[in-house]
Amino acid sequence: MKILYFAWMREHTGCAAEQITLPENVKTVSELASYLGSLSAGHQTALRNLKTVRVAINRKYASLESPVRADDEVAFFPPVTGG
Amino acid sequence: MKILYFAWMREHTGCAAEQITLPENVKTVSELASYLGSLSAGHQTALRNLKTVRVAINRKYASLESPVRADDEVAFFPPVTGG
Amino acid sequence: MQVTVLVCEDDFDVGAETEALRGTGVGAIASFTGIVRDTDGTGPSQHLIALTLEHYPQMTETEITRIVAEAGERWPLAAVRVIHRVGRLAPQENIVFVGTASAHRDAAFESAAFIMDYLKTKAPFWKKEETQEGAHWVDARLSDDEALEKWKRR
Amino acid sequence: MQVTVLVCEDDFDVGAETEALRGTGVGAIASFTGIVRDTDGTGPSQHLIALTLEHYPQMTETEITRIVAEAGERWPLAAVRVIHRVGRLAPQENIVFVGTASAHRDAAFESAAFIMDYLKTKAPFWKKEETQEGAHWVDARLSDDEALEKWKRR
Repeated sequence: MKILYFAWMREHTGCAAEQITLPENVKTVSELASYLGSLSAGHQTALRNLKTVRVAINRKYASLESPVRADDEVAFFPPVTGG
Repeated sequence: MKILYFAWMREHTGCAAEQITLPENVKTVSELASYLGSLSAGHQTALRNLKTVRVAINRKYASLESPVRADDEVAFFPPVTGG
Repeated sequence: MQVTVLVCEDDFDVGAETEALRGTGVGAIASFTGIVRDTDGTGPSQHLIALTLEHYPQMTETEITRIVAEAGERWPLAAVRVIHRVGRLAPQENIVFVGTASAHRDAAFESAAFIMDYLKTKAPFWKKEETQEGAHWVDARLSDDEALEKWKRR
Repeated sequence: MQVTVLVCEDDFDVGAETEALRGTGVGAIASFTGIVRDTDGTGPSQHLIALTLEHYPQMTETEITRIVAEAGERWPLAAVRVIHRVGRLAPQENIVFVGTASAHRDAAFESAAFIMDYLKTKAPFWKKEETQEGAHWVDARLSDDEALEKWKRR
């Protein structure tokens, strides 16, 4: 599974993209975020407040309850500030 | 007094501008319109429906009740359609 | 607030007009360009040959300047440019440009729409349309008068 | 509806973009240009050195195209052009262009404002500001989220 981080979340995790093997017990975005948060102190900081985190699965907005699959591209990012 | 007509009112009166001597009993725009309507059949047609006529005194919007003076420039025109 | 109001026969350059609205603190420029359409709106068969815009010299500039000043009281604007053409115009030609510059987008968008709504109903211009069936003066639209209501409620 | 969506580092030409929106039946073009301001908005002393725009490639185009398609369902639009720059931008540089073309001004104005409001809150771009006191990521503004409410009520 491909994971992407943007803006200050990318700076905390120290990587823009990482390839992970999805653990069997991880079925939703929420569970995925918990798992990723356990990878490093930086990951934990990036994902500590899920209320302010936006998620996209395969480049479409998703929610914490959305199901994830091994071949998904899942992106975590802060609220957007373009325009 | 200088009187101006625009658009289809100008076509009815046959003139864009005319110089008139303000009759003594004419004190308001409404009375002025009645007087001008008596000048020719074309004037009468132009001024027959004052509800759809707009008036400006010295290039500022005025109403039928506005007072008129001998040195005013009074313009009559249909609702505007610019832009 | 820097204000430019022009009523003229010449065409204008939207790029140059927009460029002229830039300045310190300006983060948002909204612009509107009005263009002569090919039909007079009564149906696709009423092909428009040309539009002639008549105006009341002196009063047009005065009235537009007054409208722009009112916009400047309602929104924090850095610059406004309004250009309105007069004379005979063919389909696809520009008629009017309204550009507003502000720190933020709401002020720019709303003031440009406000100026256009007032210009349509207050500035002394009149359109005469030439179609294949003859020439006629354009009737004022009730919807243009109604457009002013939304600004009065504020 | 002709749609052009571009996300790129290069600057754009407002005049050429507006010109490209012309076409048969188009009587109204509304445009918005977003520009890097000199301050970060927290005060006059916070002089901005540069802004860096990061984005999520592929998703930005997809999301903007989706927003434009929704605008096309709400208003009768002939053409829409959206350009959003990414990378490092200095004060006074262009950030974003939104242009809409329609027969009438209401559709053009409202759809351009609609697209900007959604772009601000949905398109995956992030701004990092460099001031003399260092660099920081721009916080999302609650007022941008609130701006969406007016479109939901319709």
